[in-house]
Amino acid sequence: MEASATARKMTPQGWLEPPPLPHHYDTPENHQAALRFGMWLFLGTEVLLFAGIFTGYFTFRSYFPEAFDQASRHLSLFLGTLNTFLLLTSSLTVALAHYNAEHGKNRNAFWLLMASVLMGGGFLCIKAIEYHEKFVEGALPGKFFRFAEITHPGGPVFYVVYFFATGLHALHVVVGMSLLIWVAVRCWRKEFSAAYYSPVENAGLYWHLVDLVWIFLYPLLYLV
Amino acid sequence: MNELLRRMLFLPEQASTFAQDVDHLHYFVIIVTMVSSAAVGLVALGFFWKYRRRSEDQTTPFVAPTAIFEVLAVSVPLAFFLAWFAIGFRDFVKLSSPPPDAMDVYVMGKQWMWKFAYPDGPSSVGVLHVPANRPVRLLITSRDVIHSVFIPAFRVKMDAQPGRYTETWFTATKPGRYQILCTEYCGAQHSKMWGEVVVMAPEAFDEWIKEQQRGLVARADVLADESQVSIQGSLAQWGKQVAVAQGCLRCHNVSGTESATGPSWVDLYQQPTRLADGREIIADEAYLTESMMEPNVKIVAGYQPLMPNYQGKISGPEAAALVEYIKSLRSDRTQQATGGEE
Amino acid sequence: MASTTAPAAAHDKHELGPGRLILNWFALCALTGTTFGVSQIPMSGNLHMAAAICIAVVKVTLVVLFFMHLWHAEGINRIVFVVSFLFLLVLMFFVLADVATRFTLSNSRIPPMPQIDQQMVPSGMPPGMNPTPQGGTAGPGRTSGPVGNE
Amino acid sequence: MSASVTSATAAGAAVFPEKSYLDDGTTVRSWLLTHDHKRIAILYLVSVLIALFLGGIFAMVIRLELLTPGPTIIEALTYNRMFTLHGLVMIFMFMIPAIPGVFGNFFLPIMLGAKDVAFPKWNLTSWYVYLAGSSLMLWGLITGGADTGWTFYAPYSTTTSTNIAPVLIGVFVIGFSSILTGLNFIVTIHTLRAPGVTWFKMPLFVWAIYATSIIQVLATPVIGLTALLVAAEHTFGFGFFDPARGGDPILFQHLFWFYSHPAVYIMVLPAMGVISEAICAYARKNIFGYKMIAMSSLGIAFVGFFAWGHHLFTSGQSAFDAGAFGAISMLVGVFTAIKVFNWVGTLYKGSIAFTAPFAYICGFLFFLVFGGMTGVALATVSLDVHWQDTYFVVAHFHFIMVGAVIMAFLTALHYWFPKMFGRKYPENWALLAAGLIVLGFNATFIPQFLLGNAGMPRRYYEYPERFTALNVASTAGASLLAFGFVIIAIYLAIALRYGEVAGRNPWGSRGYEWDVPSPPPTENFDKVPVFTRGPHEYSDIPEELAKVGHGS
Repeated sequence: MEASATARKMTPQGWLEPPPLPHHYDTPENHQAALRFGMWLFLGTEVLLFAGIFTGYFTFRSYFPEAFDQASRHLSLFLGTLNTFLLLTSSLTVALAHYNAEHGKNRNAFWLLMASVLMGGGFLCIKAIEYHEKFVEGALPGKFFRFAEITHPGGPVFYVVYFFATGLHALHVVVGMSLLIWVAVRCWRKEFSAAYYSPVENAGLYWHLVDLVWIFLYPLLYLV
Repeated sequence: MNELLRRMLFLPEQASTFAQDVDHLHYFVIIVTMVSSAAVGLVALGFFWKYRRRSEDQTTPFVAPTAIFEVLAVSVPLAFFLAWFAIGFRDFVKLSSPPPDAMDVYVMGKQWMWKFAYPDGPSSVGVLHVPANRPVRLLITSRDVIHSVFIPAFRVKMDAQPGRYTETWFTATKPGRYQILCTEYCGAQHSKMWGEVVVMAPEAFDEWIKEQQRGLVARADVLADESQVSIQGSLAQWGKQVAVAQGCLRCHNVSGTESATGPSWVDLYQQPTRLADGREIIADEAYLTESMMEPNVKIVAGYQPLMPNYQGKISGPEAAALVEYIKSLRSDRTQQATGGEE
Repeated sequence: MASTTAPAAAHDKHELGPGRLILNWFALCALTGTTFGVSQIPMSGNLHMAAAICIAVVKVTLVVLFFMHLWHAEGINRIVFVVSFLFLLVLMFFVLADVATRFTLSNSRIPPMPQIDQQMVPSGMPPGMNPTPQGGTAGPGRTSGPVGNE
Repeated sequence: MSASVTSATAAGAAVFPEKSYLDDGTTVRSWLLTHDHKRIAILYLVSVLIALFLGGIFAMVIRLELLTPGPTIIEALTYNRMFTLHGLVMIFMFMIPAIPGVFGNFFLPIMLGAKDVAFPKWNLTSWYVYLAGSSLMLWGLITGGADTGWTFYAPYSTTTSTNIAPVLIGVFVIGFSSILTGLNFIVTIHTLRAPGVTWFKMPLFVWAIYATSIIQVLATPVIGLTALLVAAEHTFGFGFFDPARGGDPILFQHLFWFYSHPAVYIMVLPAMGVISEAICAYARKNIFGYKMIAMSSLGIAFVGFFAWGHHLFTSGQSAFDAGAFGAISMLVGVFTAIKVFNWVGTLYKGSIAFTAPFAYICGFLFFLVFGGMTGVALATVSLDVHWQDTYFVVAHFHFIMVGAVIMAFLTALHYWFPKMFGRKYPENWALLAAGLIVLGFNATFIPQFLLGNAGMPRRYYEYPERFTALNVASTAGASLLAFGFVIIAIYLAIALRYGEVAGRNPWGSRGYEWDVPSPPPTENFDKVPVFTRGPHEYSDIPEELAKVGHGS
């Protein structure tokens, strides 16, 4: 994001020098703190982005408890749980990548990040299988709803919430994966060290947020 | 005093019990508002005159607020605001809790007209007749988008939400004619969606509604006869038209799925049906007819007692036609029978 | 704002080694198993909801504190996160309080009662007050009932 | 003009700085790819002025249409599109970015003693995102002809035959820009304060922007999501808000106002910050109750989040919610009252120079008190039943948004014009325009309060005959208002090129931003500045006056 890596020298310890400090910061710590704080603020906005969906979920659940119950039983508990484990594990590898990058072990960090990206991809594949099932069954939102097994009123609304929540979440998974790939490439170039690891940290924070959202979505959609 | 202020503020006349209360609070609030904004303006101007810059190197002392000033700056406005809120909220709670003996009128907004209906009597477009000095509760809904019933002279307003009912009430005090406006933007003719409340003396109203009921019955008979003559094709086809016209298909579907508010009509005829109280009956003509006239006596298990009573709203021949239509709905024939339906 | 410690000293305070992170992961997996298990126990819907939310909150706390290093982060970051959750709760609280306490016919469960929809007979309409339905009974492209009959 | 004497004594010594941010590259490219917060501010200034111009044209069309009870110059559908255009352009393209985007960007770093905002690239990105969102929105409004009003109430918005999806996506995109700006400012304030600028030595404008940014960051995502939901529902027939498919239209109103009520404070808090700065400079007086003003900004930002339901009193919302929201709304009034008392207190024992910005400040005080108190009146639940969705509400929020925010915008434009461009505007013309605007504003909107009382609903294309006189008065006032704006546009354009050279500090202000040359150099400061005095301290003015105007 800052100066290109080619202009920077390799230190004896085996990682690149940190990019030059932007002119308006006095110390690198101040810069890092600013980047981290900015990321946390952004995560705050993400929490509120999902707030509307969750509010809608609880509102409609209170209107149509039977339909939500029925529809929730039609989701694949196995795939949902599997996806939960995938995301939790990818969160672990991202956290470990952060640790390794901070200690200058760029190669380890690279492989850990790639593992996370793979798990993210796995998550999306499983999601795609679930979506496919819904499309075949006609368990679709709004006017496309033609799923006969939901006998109580409110079925179409459940699927609006379901598709919007998981769709928005999947979009975040895609963005998160792109961020992870981007920092993984920079790990491959050995850019990170104790003096400079903000990109890994911030991409990791974003990925953890994706995990957080799923931690709530999983029980609300699949279990309750 | 009341009259003077009302005219100064361009308020419409006060034609409900609620209007007086609202206007008195209104005067209180608006007078304080005008006085305080004038005071702030005048003090600022006064300071401007008194402390205008007299020389270019004039100095100013450091002035900071005292604790008393700070406390007053917070507490005085707060006291006023909370007092207004308390009075206003009391009135609002009154407005949102209709008295139990209030007469109900159903109001429906649709683009771009108002319809009014009395539970056991006539209905009308655009004009709402109400008795003076009796509480009237409006049960308001909309057929398409959000509208809002606004009767300025009563100081009453409530949105008409599609798919649900809202309520408000009033007791009109003066016989007369008052305008109804739509205040929730609803499309091209929003500004022409007007109606009228006609407040009548109580006796006159009783007389009116009796007359209307007589007229309604007569008219219904005429309509039924006419439709019987003009109907082309089978009784079942007529029944389908009645079902559409009466809005039956809002809740009962004819596509064979079970997602509706009421039981599906497909394959219903002669079907063994379990009721909410555990009995099992056969859905024959008698049951179907009874369900139209007294729908909440025998509720099918798994459904809410939501269906309104059609006693007096559909004629005998119409009910028979409906039954014929339901009979015709068999799953092997659903496609032809429901034709244009979803 | 800026700390005066050197970079090397700065990262010493992150004592979250791989061991702890993996431990945290085990805890999260165990909690996922728990919430799954609890959901299979037959009990009332509300209890299920309460249990699921409690476990989810614990899991989120673990992720935030350890994976996201909030345990060691600057205080302001904690405030940001807590405040954003607080506002989420504010939104939910007022909306759900409204749903729970509003006039019962104002909720989605209630279908439109059809009887006032039809047989509207104009009566006693004064001249000039007739709001003729211009442009038909329904708006463009609109269906009005759950099954779209009109 | 007493103030011009100040500058006259100084003018002899004032020289235009040889090197400033304006000369640091003159190509289009150097402007469009700049990371300098001051240049980004100018980019914002140009774009919001275009938005103000467009919004003003739409407003005039609306007022002309309402000159007679029946159809006057346009058709009903065109009229409905006009007020939608007016609302969306004014709110999302002008009001929300106006003061933070222009004056926040320009002065916030200087006021903190910083060389730039925390993330300069994101700052530029936010302008491009704003541009993209605005273009999408305008394109959608003009080609798709959205006719829903800026509130997008479902199910009208989800079923309208006009093409509304690009407009909603435009709103979503502009929201991103707003979030980026807010986020940038918060981080800047936390991490880039120069030595000596402690929290309670920050200029009050910075406090106001800080409070604004918090709202931007926390509320904007909700409208983004809501806009997407409505767009999806309109396009694909989902049923989140449309009751015909089981949705809840009141839920839409909750989600919409969860953003759009605090959004009012996104617009008005920076305006209050501007007034806090300028009133000290023109009264040459320390601010009365610094902490009260600073804290009440945060108070408004916080409490503003708990008040959205007062837009739903007649929607079928429960009485419980109505009570809670009504009571909390009163607190906003209290915080505003605190500010007003402190501003008036600032004038006490001051040395007041009557300049055009000061005329705007007087207008601002009156409009804010009247607009604010009518806001309190509207939050008084039972009164709102009569006023909801009538012209009373229209007049109320125009008192706040035009009365307060545009007065503050004009105050800021005139107060900081010498600093931003190094030249002075013609004071006499400015006073004439200020007089016209304040007068025209009153003539436009006071009749609208009365119209609301009389029961005229908003968004009316035609109206009953009895409302004619007041509507004519309102339209007449609007023309006066428009005329005032034309005068300002002309003299500021001329002053940009031919105005008298201003010098470092033509007003004798003690704000930190006046310590740098006018216009400031690219880096703002040669070395990290150290501030020893507060930004609103005036008691030692005579010595300072010696320095006034002595250019770079």
